[in-house]
Amino acid sequence: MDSATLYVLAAAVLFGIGVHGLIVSAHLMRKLFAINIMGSSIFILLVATATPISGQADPIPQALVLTGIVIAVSATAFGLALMVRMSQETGKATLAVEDEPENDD
Amino acid sequence: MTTEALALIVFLPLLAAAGAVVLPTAWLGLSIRVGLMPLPLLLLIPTLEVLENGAYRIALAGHSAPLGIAWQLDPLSLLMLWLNVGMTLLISLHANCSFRPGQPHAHRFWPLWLLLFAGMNALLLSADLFNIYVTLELVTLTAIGLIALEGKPPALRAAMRYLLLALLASLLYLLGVGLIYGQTGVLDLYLLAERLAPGWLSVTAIALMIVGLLIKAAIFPLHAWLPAAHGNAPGPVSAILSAMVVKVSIYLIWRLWFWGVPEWDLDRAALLLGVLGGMAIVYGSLAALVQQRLKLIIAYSTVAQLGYLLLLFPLASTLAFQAASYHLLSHGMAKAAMFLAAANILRSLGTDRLRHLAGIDQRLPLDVFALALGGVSIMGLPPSGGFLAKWLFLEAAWSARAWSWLILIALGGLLAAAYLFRVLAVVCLHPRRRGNHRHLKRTPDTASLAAMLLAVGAIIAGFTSAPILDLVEAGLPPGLPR
Amino acid sequence: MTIADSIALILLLAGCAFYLAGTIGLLRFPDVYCRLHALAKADNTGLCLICVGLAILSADWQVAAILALVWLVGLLAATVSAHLIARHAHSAGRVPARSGPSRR
Amino acid sequence: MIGLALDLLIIVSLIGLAIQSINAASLFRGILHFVVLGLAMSLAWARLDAPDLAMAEAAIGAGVTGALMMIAYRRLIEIQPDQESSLRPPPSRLAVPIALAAGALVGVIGLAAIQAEPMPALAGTAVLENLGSTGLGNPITGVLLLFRGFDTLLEITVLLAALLSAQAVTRQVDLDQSLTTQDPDTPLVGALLAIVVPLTVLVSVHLLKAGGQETGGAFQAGAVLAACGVLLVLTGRLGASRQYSPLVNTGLLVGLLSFILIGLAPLLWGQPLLALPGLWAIYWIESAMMISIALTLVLLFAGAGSLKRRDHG
Repeated sequence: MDSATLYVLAAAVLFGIGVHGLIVSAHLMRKLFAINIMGSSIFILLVATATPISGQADPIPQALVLTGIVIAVSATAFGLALMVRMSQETGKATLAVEDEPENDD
Repeated sequence: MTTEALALIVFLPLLAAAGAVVLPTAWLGLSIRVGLMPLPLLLLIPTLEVLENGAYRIALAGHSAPLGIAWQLDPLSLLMLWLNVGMTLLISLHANCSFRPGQPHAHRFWPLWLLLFAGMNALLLSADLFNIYVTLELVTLTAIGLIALEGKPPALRAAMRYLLLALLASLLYLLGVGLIYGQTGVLDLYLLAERLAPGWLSVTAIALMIVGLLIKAAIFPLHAWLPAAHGNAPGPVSAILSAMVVKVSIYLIWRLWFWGVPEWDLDRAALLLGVLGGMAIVYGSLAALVQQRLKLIIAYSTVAQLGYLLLLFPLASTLAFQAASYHLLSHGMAKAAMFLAAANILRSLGTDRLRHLAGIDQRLPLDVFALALGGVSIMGLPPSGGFLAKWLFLEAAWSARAWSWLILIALGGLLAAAYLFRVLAVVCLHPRRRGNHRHLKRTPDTASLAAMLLAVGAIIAGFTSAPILDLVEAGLPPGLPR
Repeated sequence: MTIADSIALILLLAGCAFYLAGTIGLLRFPDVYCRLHALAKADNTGLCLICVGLAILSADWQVAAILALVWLVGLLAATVSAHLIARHAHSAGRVPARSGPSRR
Repeated sequence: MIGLALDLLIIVSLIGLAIQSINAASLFRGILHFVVLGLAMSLAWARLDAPDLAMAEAAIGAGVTGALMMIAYRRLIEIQPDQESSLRPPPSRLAVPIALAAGALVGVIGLAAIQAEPMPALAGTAVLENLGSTGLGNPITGVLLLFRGFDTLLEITVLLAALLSAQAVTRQVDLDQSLTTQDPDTPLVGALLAIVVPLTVLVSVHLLKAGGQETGGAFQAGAVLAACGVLLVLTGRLGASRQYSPLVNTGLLVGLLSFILIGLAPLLWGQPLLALPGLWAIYWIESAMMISIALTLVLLFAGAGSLKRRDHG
């Protein structure tokens, strides 16, 4: 088994952990962890499955992942700000279903 | 000339957004004007080019496709660009009332608004799958920021839910892009057709991208985030979200489907998407029928109307393509008009609960009229753009002998009529109509005017269809049956 | 394996042992002061040993200089942060544990 | 063999840290595990022959994200000290099967992608072939600035959009609250800053310059510089401010503006859009982006629209 395969399997496990965390976590910060973990797993997958070009790593997937990392951080930063504001307004940092009558004004 | 014009169409709003951030507040109005006003004029140049010579392609930085990123403007993207520019301008007219420079949220609103606008233009021009991912993120983040802008708890919750789902969707899309790069070695959408063979891996890649886009487009059963987000956002934001932002995701699915992999045999997948569309129509309409708030009714109506855009996949003909494009256009205008009118009503009344709306037609006649005109187009009553779109859909279903779709389209129109007449009945025919609403706040005239202009546009679209339908026909994907 | 290599190896292993000790201390010690003590001292010694080991392995003055810089910066950061944490704990009224089970 | 063992070690810690960051007993521990997860990710990138990603992950993924999460956590516990008690997540019987299915899907896709007939990576090959003529040594910098520069331009726009959106939802009243503790300053902090600040600036400039030829670039450099800014905020040298500051706002946008203007300029003399005129343009844009990225990240951390200097002893 080579290391690319190992990392692909790791990506699979991480993705599963992320999905699980996204479903079961109530706290929004943990949901953000989960999304970030899923993102990382996909980044690993993209780099690990890239075909080397005559012995050199393919720069395209790495450049894409670099862009992806920055975008993930941007979205996370905004998500955190949103979470803090929600917590200020409602006292809770969750998306609990019960306190959300949809017809609320 | 065309290259310069397209460059400005993307970069002028970006520069204006930068100006709105960096310049003192006194200059905000100028930034907004610079970023928005010249756009229709600029768009004329590429329009002439496309009408004359067909699709126009630019290799950015001079590096052609496998190496660099390309912009491609064809009749369909041209139509979408016009729609985006036109509606953003009209809605900005309305936004200039609620977010006039100097008012509390104005300096937060306009930079995001301009960035959203620039992001949409870049998205519509881009021919590169990864570049599209970046533009999608730009559009999503600005859209969510705009939803949460006023900081009301329901809007914050809706924004958060939207953000989480949108991030999930982006990841699925990105995974698909990565797999496609592994399969083909290219990222250009228009190079896929010849390079992507239909193995299970490439099918999975396309499927992942489509699922991601379906989440962003809020297609049933992935719609859960939309009503709360669109129903609680500030008025102009709801309008642009429903009119354009969700639709570009479906536009991208069309691109992938008919331009990216036109050779694939996708009948069953097309049927599945069509069924999803049908379920969206029925579910969205029924849900709209039981809502108690005007903006939520309109938001659920968006869920329903988005379903029509998926009927293109099973019908897959020239007529269906014209129908879907025309539906996109007329629904955009009608829905924007309705959201703006609802925003005006909400603003002057303080609530948009249905039971408080009785008799509002006497106090806010212009807004109620815009609401009604938009409703006429959504229901598909003649003469309106919506009528024409539904008629074309029916014709497409008829000539394909697709009776079940035919029935569905007719049923959708009836349901739309049901939920919209419910609103109009409360507003105009309610017995408690006199003596209410002493304390109305005045709506600014331009705010009503913007709603009215969009509503009239949706009606006029019923008369001036020929050039637009010709444009769509000129931009049909290769190999589509009549 | 040359003598230099074996010395480097021994240094690296010793560095790892110090890190292990520091980490065990972090996990097992009863209060914040003891934990800081374990981290700040053991880990910095470990870092020093590993830097020296790597410098010997690289046999290059430039690399050795950079490694020395790494150690110095690490030392500085650890000193100040340990000081600040201890100070904060002290002003927050944390009393050093005399004995008994760990408190949180 | 040792390599494989190292990979296994990294992977096991990745998985363990991921589980812990989501399931740790307290949210604070979750954050710590998440930060360490970022560091483990950066080791993984190094093993996957992606040094640029390793550095970006360590600086941006672990460093900046960690700082942002810590500060968000602090703001949360100021509102509600007990962040976990009210949260008994409803037990979901579907969670485990869904997670297993999703993980399995990703695994199967990944394995299939590895085993698939290697296709010629046209774009990547083209990058490596064209790199020689540009004067750059690092293909990733080539992709990010020259060949796919528009992606990068939009990427810093996304970062800006995130900042603007975050500012839009940040409540304005509590800006003046200090992020620093009320403790009087200790002499050690000043001494640390006197050494660390110049050193960090030096490192980020080095990273920026190195990016042309080897590992490094504007994003890594910007993140390192941002760390310096975060330190200044935490030690009370820089404070959040509501006052409009032309200097801060210009710094915030200098990267995007430089990129757009230098990208539009070639149109004037008939060159393609975004065709950067020479290496100086790359270094200029990267330097400007570094400043903008650093400022954006510091402002995100401070949760403020602007910054001001503060006297501190």
